[in-house]
Amino acid sequence: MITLQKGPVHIGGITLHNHLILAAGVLGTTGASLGRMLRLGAGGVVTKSIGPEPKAGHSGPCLIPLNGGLLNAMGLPNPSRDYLDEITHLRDEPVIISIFGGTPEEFGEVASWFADTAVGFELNLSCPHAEGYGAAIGADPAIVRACTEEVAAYGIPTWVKLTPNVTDIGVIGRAAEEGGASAIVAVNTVRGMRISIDLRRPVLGNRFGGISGPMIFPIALRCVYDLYDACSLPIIGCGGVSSAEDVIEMMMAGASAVQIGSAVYDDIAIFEQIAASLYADDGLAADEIVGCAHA
Amino acid sequence: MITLQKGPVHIGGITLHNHLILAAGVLGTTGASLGRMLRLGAGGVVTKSIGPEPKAGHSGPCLIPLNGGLLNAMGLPNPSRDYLDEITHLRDEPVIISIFGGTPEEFGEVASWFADTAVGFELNLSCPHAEGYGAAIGADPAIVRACTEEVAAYGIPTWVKLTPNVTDIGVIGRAAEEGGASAIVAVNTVRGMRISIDLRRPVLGNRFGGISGPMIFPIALRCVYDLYDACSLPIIGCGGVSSAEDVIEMMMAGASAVQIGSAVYDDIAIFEQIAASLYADDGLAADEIVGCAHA
Amino acid sequence: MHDGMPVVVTVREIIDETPTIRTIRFDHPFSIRPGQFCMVWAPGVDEIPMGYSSPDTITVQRVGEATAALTSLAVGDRLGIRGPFGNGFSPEGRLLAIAGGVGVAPLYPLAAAGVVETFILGARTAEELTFATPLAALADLRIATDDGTAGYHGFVTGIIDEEIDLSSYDTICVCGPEMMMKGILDRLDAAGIAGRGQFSLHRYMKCGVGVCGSCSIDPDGLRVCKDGPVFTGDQILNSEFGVYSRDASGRKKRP
Amino acid sequence: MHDGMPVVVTVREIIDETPTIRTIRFDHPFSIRPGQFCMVWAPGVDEIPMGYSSPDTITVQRVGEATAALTSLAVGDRLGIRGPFGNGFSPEGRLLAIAGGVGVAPLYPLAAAGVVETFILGARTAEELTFATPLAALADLRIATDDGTAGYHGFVTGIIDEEIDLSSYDTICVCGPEMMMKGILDRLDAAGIAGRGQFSLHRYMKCGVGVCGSCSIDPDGLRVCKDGPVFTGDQILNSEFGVYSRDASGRKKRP
Ligand SMILES: Cc1cc2nc3c(=O)[nH]c(=O)nc-3n(C[C@H](O)[C@H](O)[C@H](O)COP(=O)(O)OP(=O)(O)OC[C@H]3O[C@@H](n4cnc5c(N)ncnc54)[C@H](O)[C@@H]3O)c2cc1C
Ligand SMILES: Cc1cc2nc3c(=O)[nH]c(=O)nc-3n(C[C@H](O)[C@H](O)[C@H](O)COP(=O)(O)OP(=O)(O)OC[C@H]3O[C@@H](n4cnc5c(N)ncnc54)[C@H](O)[C@@H]3O)c2cc1C
Ligand SMILES: Cc1cc2nc3c(=O)[nH]c(=O)nc-3n(C[C@H](O)[C@H](O)[C@H](O)COP(=O)(O)O)c2cc1C
Ligand SMILES: Cc1cc2nc3c(=O)[nH]c(=O)nc-3n(C[C@H](O)[C@H](O)[C@H](O)COP(=O)(O)O)c2cc1C
Ligand code: FES
Ligand code: FES
Repeated sequence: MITLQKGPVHIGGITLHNHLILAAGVLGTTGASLGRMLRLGAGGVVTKSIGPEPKAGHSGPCLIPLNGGLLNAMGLPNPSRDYLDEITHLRDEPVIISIFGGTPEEFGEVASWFADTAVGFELNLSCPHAEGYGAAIGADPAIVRACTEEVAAYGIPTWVKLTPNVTDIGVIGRAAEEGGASAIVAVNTVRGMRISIDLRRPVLGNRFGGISGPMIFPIALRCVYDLYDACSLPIIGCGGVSSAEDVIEMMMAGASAVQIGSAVYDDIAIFEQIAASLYADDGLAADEIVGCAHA
Repeated sequence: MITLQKGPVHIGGITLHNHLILAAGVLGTTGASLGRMLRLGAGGVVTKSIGPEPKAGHSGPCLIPLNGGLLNAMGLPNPSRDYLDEITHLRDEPVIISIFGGTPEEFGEVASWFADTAVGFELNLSCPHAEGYGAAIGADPAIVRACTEEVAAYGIPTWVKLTPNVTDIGVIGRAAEEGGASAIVAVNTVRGMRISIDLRRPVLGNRFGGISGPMIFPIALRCVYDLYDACSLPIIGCGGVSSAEDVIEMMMAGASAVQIGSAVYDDIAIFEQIAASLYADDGLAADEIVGCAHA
Repeated sequence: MHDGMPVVVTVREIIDETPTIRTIRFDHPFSIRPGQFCMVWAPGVDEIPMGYSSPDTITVQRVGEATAALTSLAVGDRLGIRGPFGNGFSPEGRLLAIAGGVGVAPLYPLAAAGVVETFILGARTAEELTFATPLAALADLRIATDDGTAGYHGFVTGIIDEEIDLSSYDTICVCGPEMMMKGILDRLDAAGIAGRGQFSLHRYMKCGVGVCGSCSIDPDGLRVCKDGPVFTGDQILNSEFGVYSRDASGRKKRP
Repeated sequence: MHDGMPVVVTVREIIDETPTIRTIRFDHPFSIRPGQFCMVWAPGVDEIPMGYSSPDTITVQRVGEATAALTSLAVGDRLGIRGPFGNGFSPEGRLLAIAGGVGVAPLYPLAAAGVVETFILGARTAEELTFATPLAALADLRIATDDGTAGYHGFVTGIIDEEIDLSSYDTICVCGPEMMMKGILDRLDAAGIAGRGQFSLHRYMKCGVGVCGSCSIDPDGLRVCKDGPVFTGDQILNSEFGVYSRDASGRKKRP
């Protein structure tokens, strides 16, 4: 197996402890939880997506494990501005604030609360299951560009996270690039649902949800590959990563780093697990393999 | 488990032996193969997609099994007009001719060859990996409508098969409906790829491909559910169906019948297997459950 | 990741325990360890965490919408169950169980297994006492009611202070209102035996399987659904336990 | 469906068998039954079916682009292997193996296993004979060359007619050009023992795992990759075998 050099990673304006970042919304409700994931080996962490108003989220069931993945419709629960308190003790750590909103102005408003302290923002333009939020916005290049501009104006590294549920993800990636994004995160969950045949109704409280975990890995990989051709921004691969091999494969598709979410389901120590086989003293520089499958 | 009544099924203008149809491109290269699948319990069969010119398809690898699915980029290999010979001996059977083309006229040309003998057409507007064909066409409502009109003009039942790789599948479904489709087939494969990390290159000859099998079941189910709300045509659910429970779940989402492709990988007798648990003398009429999860 | 779709069960029996608490028996037993819980899906309403009061029962107190739906179920109705989840209790040696209100539910399987020596059961008033009759046959049962309508007049902590030598027990399993549990933790801590306490915590849960983070507790980020719901006293000393918790949005609130 | 990504192997040895045939040895043995095949990925070119000539070798005749790429590999080069696939031979009793040209490849493991009594090896000319030396030590080897440069002067069917009592064998395993195999099937059929013949067929393959249908044969739709590649004579009597096959597009062509 190919291994990589250990050491701090600089990507999209943010310095991470390693290439493995905790994905937004997974164990990110509290600062303590983010701190735990950093202690457990995450190279950086993304918070739960924070919006302009507190939200309780959808009624349950909110998350159902499937064979090879998770199906969720949390409904973007978040404490809004109160979240500032969660992360004050993590000021020196690579904590990236995930933001969602219904308009560019809302994105800007949330960003303003964190502008003094955040090391970086990630724009959730992609949540596929929150009415009026998320994917509706993330599928329109003009809005993607406007939201990115609004937040990038704070002069803090701004990552834009894309939905795979669009006809052409390259177009959306280019819109983020034009809006001033410093990196692209690809991807959020894939639209899906399941029905309880015994109860004759969708199993999620919200009926629809998003699929994550290994079953979306080949979909996410393809998005990263497409974006590597379409954009010149660094890409952070996300979707189904659960092994060191997956990390290498994402990098060969074009990712400079990865995010990991659902894999904590099987093992909360997944970051250490992956790092143990990913890094070695005689490892390659990531640069040597990022995008090499395009040759 | 819910069971269904046995007996012929009428859907989208075509009479089938049961609700389980062999999906396009799977064991459909030859008439003999289609005949075998009918003998093995398929309620109807869809041919390999036939185009205006013979095509050899992409260079290999063309198909890679994954955990929970298949990744393929066959490249629409087909003998074109010569295919007529393959199916003459199946004249009295529910053999649906799958057609692809680059323009509405090409769809019409291929349809004309089969217009005297076919019980129905299925338009492959959705293949995600054939340059200039397929998804490029299937993502544009105006072209979908035009292709459908062109073929529906022959007065033979015309099913339109959609790609899940679009922002809003309902829009495409409505375009097919306006074009005169008699049923919608949802869905074709989901865009994806894998990379061989040892060889540092995409594992498919075509680099990209389409994912089928159980890993896309929740995605396909969601598309069927959306289309049931968006259109009034009967829907044939396709994507990852591999058990009687899956059939029931697809029906509850809104499918009147299903297509089965990748499940032949594990068991070529899958149609008999599913039928054995799906049908019972005291089974329900399918009508009683089709779309019931929308209540 | 493996199929974790809710198992749909049919209600086979409903037992009125108290005016606000009902036990619901399913047609399907689960393979549980005492103290484990499930996510109970009241179709069309919500999915909420519930301890197993036996392999095929939950015991529900009506407090809001979802519990109202559950306590209104009739025999033959169906609901969805995901579980069992969480660690459950780790009984060892002489065992004291302390329950407040519906907190008796997850402790009952311990008593049913015959491993509880002394069981302290508290409630607001006599008619709210749950499982008192069977518990009397399974353990040395001590009862406390806030209003003195049965047993000791006062809180369970009162019984403890007056009648119980905590340090004579190897394991002290506790479930009930958080302030009650905090009172017991303080006493164990004072006696230098916080580690013998096993507290079944309640926090807002959405996924139940350790992914979403909504049940994480400060300051270590332990997940009540996966690392718990049972924590030893020393795990939760100097934590948010007894001080605050979070609501569905993640905002802090008093316990 | 389980991970079937190509296993990437490194070429450890290259053996020139004849001017057009090379054996390629990998650093990774596969667990095969004689007669099974793999899909060999020549990176950047194509993926094509190849019989295993041993657990860690394939033996390739250069006929076109992909085989040219494979026969140009050097030690240390890498290629991808999916497999083993297909049923393989079912040897039983006295076994006669009949190979034409590179068709010897999938039969060789049978001989290596010591189960072949008589091995008839045919080739166009002496220098195209493959594995003759090791085969001579493993079985009663009979050689035929079209041009008479070695052994019997003529086709393998000539040897059979002149030297072999087919009905004295329980199993007759055959691989080679289709017209040669057809000649043998005709003889077995005439002797009323078509069922003793086991023929390893070649058809255009894309998936190798029984899904795409490109290798289906008329009239029963049997898949050479999955139901075969080895068929008994009675399975392919009255079939397209020896009459036609299909190309990559599915169009029929003469064999
Ligand atoms: C591990 C665990 C085991 C439990 N076991 C039992 C039991 O055996 N019997 C029993 O009656 N109750 C039990 N509960 C409490 C039960 O989950 C809540 O009473 C129930 O969720 C209330 O829902 P509601 O819609 O009726 O009330 P709401 O009006 O929605 O809420 C009332 C209060 O219940 C709590 N609550 C609401 N939703 C949730 C949720 N999703 N997760 C956690 N707490 C919530 C909150 O504190 C809230 O303020 C348990 C809780 C946990 C965490
Ligand atoms: C089960 C099986 C086992 C085989 N074992 C061996 C072996 O051990 N050694 C060996 O040298 N050859 C073997 N072959 C034949 C080998 O696959 C072809 O020679 C090879 O595919 C030619 O590819 P090419 O690109 O070099 O030639 P091309 O110029 O592409 O084709 C030459 C001819 O080879 C055949 N062919 C091409 N591609 C394929 C394909 N994908 N599947 C099947 N046939 C194809 C066609 O008949 C074609 O006309 C086997 C074939 C099969 C089906
Ligand atoms: C329970 C859960 C909650 C999530 N919440 C968010 C969120 O708030 N914001 C966001 O951008 N993505 C959210 N996601 C998506 C993940 O960040 C990630 O994009 C997705 O899960 C794919 O990665 P994975 O396969 O590694 O989980 C959530 C995913 C899960 C499973
Ligand atoms: C090998 C293979 C070839 C296919 N060829 C076609 C095709 O020619 N035309 C088409 O419309 N769909 C084609 N498909 C897509 C299937 O018909 C079906 O939509 C898809 O595989 C999802 O169903 P499944 O999960 O049951 O396989 C092909 C799928 C596979 C696996
Ligand atoms: S409820 Fe989701 S992590 Fe505990
Ligand atoms: S090669 Fe695909 S079915 Fe045989």
